Amino acid sequence: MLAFILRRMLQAVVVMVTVAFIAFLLFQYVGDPVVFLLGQDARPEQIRELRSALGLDQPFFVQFWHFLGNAVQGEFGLSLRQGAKVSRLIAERFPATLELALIAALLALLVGVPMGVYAALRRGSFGSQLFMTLSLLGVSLPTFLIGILLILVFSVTLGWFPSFGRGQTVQVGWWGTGLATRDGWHHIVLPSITLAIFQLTLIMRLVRAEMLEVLRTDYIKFARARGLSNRAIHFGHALKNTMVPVMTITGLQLGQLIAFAIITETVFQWPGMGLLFIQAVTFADIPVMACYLCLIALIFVAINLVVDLLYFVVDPRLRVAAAGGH
Amino acid sequence: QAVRIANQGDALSMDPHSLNESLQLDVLGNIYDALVLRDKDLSLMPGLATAWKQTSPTVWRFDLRKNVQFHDGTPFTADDVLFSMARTQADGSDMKSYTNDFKAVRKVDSHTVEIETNKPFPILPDMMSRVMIMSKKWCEDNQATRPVDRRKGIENAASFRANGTGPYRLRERQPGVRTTFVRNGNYWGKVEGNVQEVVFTPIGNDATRVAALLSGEIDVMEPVPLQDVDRVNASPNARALTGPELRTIFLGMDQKRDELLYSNIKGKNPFKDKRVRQAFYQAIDIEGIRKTVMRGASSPTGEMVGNGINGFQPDLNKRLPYDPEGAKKLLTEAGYPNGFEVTMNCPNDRYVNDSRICQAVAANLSRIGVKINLAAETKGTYFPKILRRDTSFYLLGWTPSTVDAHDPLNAIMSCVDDKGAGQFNLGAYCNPKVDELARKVQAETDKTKRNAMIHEAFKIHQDDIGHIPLHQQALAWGVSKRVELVQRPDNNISFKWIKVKSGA
Amino acid sequence: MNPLLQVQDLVVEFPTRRGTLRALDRISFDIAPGEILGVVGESGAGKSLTGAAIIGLLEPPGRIASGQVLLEGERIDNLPFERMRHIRGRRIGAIFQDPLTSLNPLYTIGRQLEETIRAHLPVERAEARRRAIALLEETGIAAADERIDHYPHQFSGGMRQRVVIALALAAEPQLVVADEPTTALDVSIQAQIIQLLKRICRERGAAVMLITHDMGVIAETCDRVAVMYAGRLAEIGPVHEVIHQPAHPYTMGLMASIPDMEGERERLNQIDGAMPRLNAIPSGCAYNPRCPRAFERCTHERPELLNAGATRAACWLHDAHAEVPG
Amino acid sequence: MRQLLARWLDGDVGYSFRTSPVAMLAAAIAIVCLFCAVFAGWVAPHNPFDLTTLELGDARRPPAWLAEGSRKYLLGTDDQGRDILSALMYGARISLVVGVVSVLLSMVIGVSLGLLAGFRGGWVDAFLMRLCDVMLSFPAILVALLIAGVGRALFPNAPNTVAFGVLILAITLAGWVQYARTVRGSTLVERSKEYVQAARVTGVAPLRIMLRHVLPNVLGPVLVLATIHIATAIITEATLSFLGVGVPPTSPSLGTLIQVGNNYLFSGEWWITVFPAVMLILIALSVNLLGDWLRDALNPRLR
Amino acid sequence: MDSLPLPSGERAGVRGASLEAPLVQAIDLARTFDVSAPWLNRVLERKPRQLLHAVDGVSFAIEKGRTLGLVGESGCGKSTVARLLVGLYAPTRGSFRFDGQDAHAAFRSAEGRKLRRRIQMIFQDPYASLNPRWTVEDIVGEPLKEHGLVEGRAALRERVGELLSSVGLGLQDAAKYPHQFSGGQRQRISIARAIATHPDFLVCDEPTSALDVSVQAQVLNIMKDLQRRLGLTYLFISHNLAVVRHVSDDVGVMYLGRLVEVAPKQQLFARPQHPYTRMLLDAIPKMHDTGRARTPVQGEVPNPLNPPAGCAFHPRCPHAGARCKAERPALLELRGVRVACHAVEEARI
Ligand SMILES: Nc1ncnc2c1ncn2[C@@H]1O[C@H](COP(=O)(O)OP(=O)(O)OP(=O)(O)O)[C@@H](O)[C@H]1O
Ligand SMILES: Nc1ncnc2c1ncn2[C@@H]1O[C@H](COP(=O)(O)OP(=O)(O)OP(=O)(O)O)[C@@H](O)[C@H]1O
Ligand SMILES: [Mg+2]
Ligand SMILES: [Mg+2]
Repeated sequence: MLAFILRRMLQAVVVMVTVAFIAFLLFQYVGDPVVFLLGQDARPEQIRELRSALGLDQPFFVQFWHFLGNAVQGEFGLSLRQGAKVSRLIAERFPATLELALIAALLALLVGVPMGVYAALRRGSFGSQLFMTLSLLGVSLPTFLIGILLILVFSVTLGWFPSFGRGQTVQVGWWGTGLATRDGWHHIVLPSITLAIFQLTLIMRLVRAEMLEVLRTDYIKFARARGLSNRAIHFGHALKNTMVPVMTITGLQLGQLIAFAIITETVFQWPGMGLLFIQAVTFADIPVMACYLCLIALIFVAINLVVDLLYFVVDPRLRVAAAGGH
Repeated sequence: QAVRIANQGDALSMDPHSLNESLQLDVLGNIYDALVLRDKDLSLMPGLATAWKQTSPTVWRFDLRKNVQFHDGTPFTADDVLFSMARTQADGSDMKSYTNDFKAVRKVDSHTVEIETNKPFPILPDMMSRVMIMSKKWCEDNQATRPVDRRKGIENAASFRANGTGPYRLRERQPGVRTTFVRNGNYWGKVEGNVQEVVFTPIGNDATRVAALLSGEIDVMEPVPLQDVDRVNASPNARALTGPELRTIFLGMDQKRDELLYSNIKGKNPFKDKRVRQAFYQAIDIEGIRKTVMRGASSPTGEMVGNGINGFQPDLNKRLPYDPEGAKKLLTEAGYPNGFEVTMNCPNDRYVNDSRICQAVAANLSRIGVKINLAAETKGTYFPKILRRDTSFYLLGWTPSTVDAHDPLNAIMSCVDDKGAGQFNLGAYCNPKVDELARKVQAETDKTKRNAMIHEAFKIHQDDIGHIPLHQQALAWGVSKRVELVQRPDNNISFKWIKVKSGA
Repeated sequence: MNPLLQVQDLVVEFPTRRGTLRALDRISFDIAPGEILGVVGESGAGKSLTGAAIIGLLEPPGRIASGQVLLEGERIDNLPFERMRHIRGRRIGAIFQDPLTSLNPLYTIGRQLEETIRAHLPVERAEARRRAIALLEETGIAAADERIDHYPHQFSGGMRQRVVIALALAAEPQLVVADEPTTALDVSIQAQIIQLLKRICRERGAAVMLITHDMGVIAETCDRVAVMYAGRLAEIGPVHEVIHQPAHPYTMGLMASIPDMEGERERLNQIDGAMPRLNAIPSGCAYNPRCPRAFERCTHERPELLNAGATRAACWLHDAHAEVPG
Repeated sequence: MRQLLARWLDGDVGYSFRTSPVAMLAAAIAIVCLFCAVFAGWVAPHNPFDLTTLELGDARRPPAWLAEGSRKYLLGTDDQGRDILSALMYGARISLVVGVVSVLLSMVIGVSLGLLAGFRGGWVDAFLMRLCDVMLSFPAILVALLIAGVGRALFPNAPNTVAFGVLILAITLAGWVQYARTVRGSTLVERSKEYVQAARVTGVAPLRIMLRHVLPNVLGPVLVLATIHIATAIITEATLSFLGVGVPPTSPSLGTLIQVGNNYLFSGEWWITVFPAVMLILIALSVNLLGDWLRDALNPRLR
Repeated sequence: MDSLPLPSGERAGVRGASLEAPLVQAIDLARTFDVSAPWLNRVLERKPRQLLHAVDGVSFAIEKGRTLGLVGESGCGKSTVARLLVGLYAPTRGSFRFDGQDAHAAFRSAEGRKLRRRIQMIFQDPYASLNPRWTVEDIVGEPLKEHGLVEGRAALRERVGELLSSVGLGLQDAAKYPHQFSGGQRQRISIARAIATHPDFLVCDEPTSALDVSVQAQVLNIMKDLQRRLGLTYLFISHNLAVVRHVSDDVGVMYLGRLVEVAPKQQLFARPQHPYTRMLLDAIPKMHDTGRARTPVQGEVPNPLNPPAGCAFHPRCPHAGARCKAERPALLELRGVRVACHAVEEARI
């Protein structure tokens, strides 16, 4: 177990360094921050000066090395545009994104799994056909359009939900949570639905497919032969086995959720990391982009680790394998 | 009375010297005062200075206002002015250009300062309206004597907190999320409005911003996308406030290179030929653009500065007629009977409907046989590229930050040198006569003489068709019906002029 | 004695796109309490289907088209799910072929046992567990009180098959349908399983329907044997007679093709040709194209089960009322 | 050809196609969309990409059946005076090209790497799988965003063709991982099957075994993935347009049309966005339904 | 290691004097699998490397035209031997000489293709050993094409037709896919594929265990016919002793990676020497006395990762003595057969 975690950590480090490297490589091309930093009347020598002061004139590998060295200490420098510590900016925004992603993930799971189960158990029924078809809308409409439509209907026309922002937040330590107040919950409804719809569809279809597979297995047939009730078979046996593969995908999707939050955050002016990132892209704010990407990679790696550990909880076969057996 | 304001962007820092950007300076203008302020009609009015005059061609003297306190209670004195002027020259300051030409700033007494410049500097008071005065003591106490220097990676208290003399104090600051202001009870001046608290929120997405206004979540927002003006006006609780803006949108053409980049014409540069430039000019259906692309919210212009700028010449504000036939003929005369192909660079998120204007222009030009490859991109990549002058044909918008004609004369119409002249003259239009006049304008202190010189320079540029001016875009603010405010053509929202109707 | 199970004219059909396939065609037999009935026949003859039809677990689109299944005289083939559920496991236990896949890998065998016991008998958890341990011991699993908390993958194939048997016997059914319970196993494990089944039968008086390919096992275990061919019953009778004096030509061929341990033959006897596919069953006796002794009547008239010495065979050779050609 | 079709319709897959009205409907929609897209040049009443034909005066006309609509523009016009109907057809072409090409590319890359990883095992496998991890930790939209940005910076002035290339590359890079993982998994299973060993015993070269034996047997899940991926690729393209890095505005894809139209939702000019959205939904829906059907049809256990 | 290379004169299963070397000769063949936990686990959990000796020094020889049967419990290494012989695994120790040359060296060299042509294998599973997406013609034709044995499509078809008819199928089956055949037919297709290249040596790994008796009889008959006609040499693996008895000339009994007894089949079945062989024979269900209980092999199967010291069978052996626990018996020529047992050697049984 320890070895397993250690190995994952090692892999994580490799993955993150690579991510940082690629990210850094890409940044060379996304725009020139100096142009944004200096005002309209900057003279060429000013530009040169700033460039060298920021270390942008050094060879790529030297820059990368510096970046790595600092990143290891959690130091990503100052945002070129906002002049504030990147780590602080991200820390301020991180709770917003994470809360949004978590609520969306919960929504996707809590709605997607039962719907998938229903569609599998009632395969071919009208209700399940309807679910399956309607759910396709979720994957065929761009997120931004869904967001705007939700705003149009629920904020502008009906006035039920606010159209932007996080509402009131409460500070719990460094974590600013919107989930402690009614207002915060009120604000998270539309964005989380927008963000969840795509994943919900995916999870629902996945659960259905897996469930159908599992329902055909011998142990389900045997469970029937033992005279277990349908409830015990479907929810005790089938569902648990379904969740094993579903977990992997859900884990990966959670990572995607955080990334997809960029669009939801843009539409709903949700003050999360995605919004920060997309602004940073517009202004070639390299430190912010780098920190964001590294964080995303970290989250991804962490989620993967958690999923793997969950596997251990769910699937006893793996416990032995990891304990060194075969 | 509280009012909630949304803008598409946010002030990036609370430090008035860290970024020379109009939104930033406008927002901070509510907290900080400059020596000179601008009134509702953009005319200068006393700020922290009660009076100013030129004591010699290179010296200006400012009498400072007495009994003014910073928000933290420290009194305002000449030392603060000296300190602030010096701070604008420190590393990390983005305001250097305003004070670059200063030779010395001298304290005459505790409430009088003198500024000596290298050359005669007639528009110094205009410049001073952008330079905000900070408290020397507060900055020293907070280790903020310089603006934040990003290179060192050290943050600076002044980026997050503020201590000015202005009509509002900063209460809470969450970058990119919300900034809250409260009324400064000790303000030295008169506050016409009745707003006690202002919540300023950036909302980047147009549709969301409109939705927030329509659903009553915000009271004032800027800008209203042109296509939504009608919708806002139709709503029961909001209206759109429109007016001309000082920004002039124009097209530039590369007139320097011997061979045009990104074109199918090899070995020569068609834009060097005035007839080609004129053909382009006359091929553009500016009325069509005004009606459809701008939904009527633009004023076509023939001049590189808008009405409201010092030096605007009403008689020159006439466009060449829209005349595709004539344009075609000009093109044929110039030797391009079948037109030619060229890439046009265009931002897609900087000006009002920018990429759509470009598309319309491209469509117009295709009528005279010119095939435009449109490269529309986000400002993040657009500006670095065109500032490298890596372009043949581009669209740009310009607001003279000093509200004076000298600014575009120098930045856009002068030949390019390495001292900042012609810095945004990206097509390198060059006419020594204009340069000559621009230099004279800068030093001339006599209003009428100066105006005549500006007229002459503009005329030359116009006759050369150095650039193709398109229009002045319109401001469009969305305002709740319970709010009344003053719309200044420079897009400044001053909290002190906002009135909220009671009972609403 | 009254038969425990009666299968009467059972017909199972699969509607497919090329017409309806008759997989079981008027099968009739019965099993007495305490009796072990062996079922043999070529692969695809319908052995497993018969078992599945008895416990009501035909996989759709398969369905019982006509005929009936009676348990102690009570009809069970048309019971609603809930009532059938109480028969499965409680009165009819089932053992499927593959011990590796019949157990849900995610639950301990103890849980699966307890669940089955409690689904049928009104006992407390502790009592169920006690019984589960006893059952495991009965099936010959050493240290049962410890191993009960192990997961299926921690058992060897033979032990797993024993667990499956324990599960099938958990609620003390009167009838056990065992579908190839030893195919995947080694001879020595096979011997253990067969002994176990026999003991259960002897001690509890349960009846067993044992489906297998292995004639050795049949010979060793069963009281009576049913031989199936192409969805029909070819012959049924006491084990010794079926093996040594088969009456149906197919049975004869089958028995002859077994390589035996005593004699020395250069070539095995084989039945030429292959069993017909279900969609092309010849008219008359299904075996007639391969039958060395087929005559004219066999090609157009289907034989019913006829008394043939000690056994009953579906072959016109044994039609007492008709003359049989030389 | 007709024979082939007849044979196919008679086969198992064909039969399940003939008996599934959903699949047939989906196929019909897909064919219509495909037809419009491929033959846009002939079918479309206008050429929306030809700037000379645009009339600014005709901008933002509602569909023909509404009060201010014009017969000339059946589904109305957008803010540039482009005929929506024609733009739909041309846009579908772009979207389909972007979708299909990027899916094909991801498929080729993913399948080859997955095969290689699964078949070779060892460090090749370990390396490729780590690579997948890296790619996965750049969520698709970020990869696309960065690549699109980089592409633009590298080739700033060859907008149309290169912008497409960049877009396709971006979606491809984000997409291949799924294929690689799926194929690797199935390859591991197939590799140990006896028919592969039989080929090895026969002396067939590993590359041939990989391509001729293993590949056809791992393609099933890939096809299903691909049908769904086409829809997601089209939407990714739309999303990138929303973020400002999509295809050039003068030759709008469905995504660009939706994104542009998005701005006109509040002002009541719904048709600019609704028709492209409906078209996109139709394409995605039909492709997905076909994918679903194919998955079931290819599964022998469901027959 | 203690297993002996074959003494040159006396070879197991060699009856009568034959001067030339046998066609197939396995000399101390061994194959070890590294099944250790990954390096990091081993370091952290202080676990040693774990090696699984799947085949641990096996020597036998098969004369041309004869059949050696190989029996033994599940997991004793029969399939591994088969895979070693066809070159799917490389041996960790020992060598396999085929027709006088070192086969594994040849597999690696340019000669490999020729050798591959001569050594073929029939796999256990008639479902898995045929590519489901290929027609029978492609499947059977592949080795022909691969070794360039026929020129042109027509010749190929003709040859495939011949091959199919030699296993009792017809050319009309050539265009079908494997799933359209019954298990026995599929197994025949794989036989046709295996004999396509005119091999000299066929390794059959449980070729009939998935089939029922009547189909099994068909397949076994075809194999025998082929052997008679083409002079094929077989290694025949099965755990069905009756089948082995039917097809083999000699029989080897394996236990935990080693041969414990090799004998001509009459002798082995009539007078089994090794205690394991005896128990195995006792465990066979006998068809002819119905209702008789048989005696299963006692005790649990040992863990191959951690085999008992000395004779691997001693924990289950009724005759085990002190020497059996300490010393590994070598495969010796005793009482006219080759057997590895101290008790037999000491004539205790
Ligand atoms: N879902 C199905 N659709 C069509 N035919 C089916 C289906 N399931 C089974 N069959 C057919 O029913 C027949 C009987 O199958 P069954 O599984 O009972 O055979 P079996 O005697 O148990 O064979 P084996 O010894 O191989 O297990 C077979 O011919 C098979 O092809
Ligand atoms: N590739 C491998 N990696 C690790 N261990 C292996 C491998 N192949 C076989 N083994 C192990 O080697 C031993 C012998 O396996 P082998 O397949 O040769 O047995 P077998 O006698 O053929 O058994 P069966 O009768 O079940 O087919 C087993 O313990 C098996 O787990
Ligand atoms: Mg069966
Ligand atoms: Mg084996």
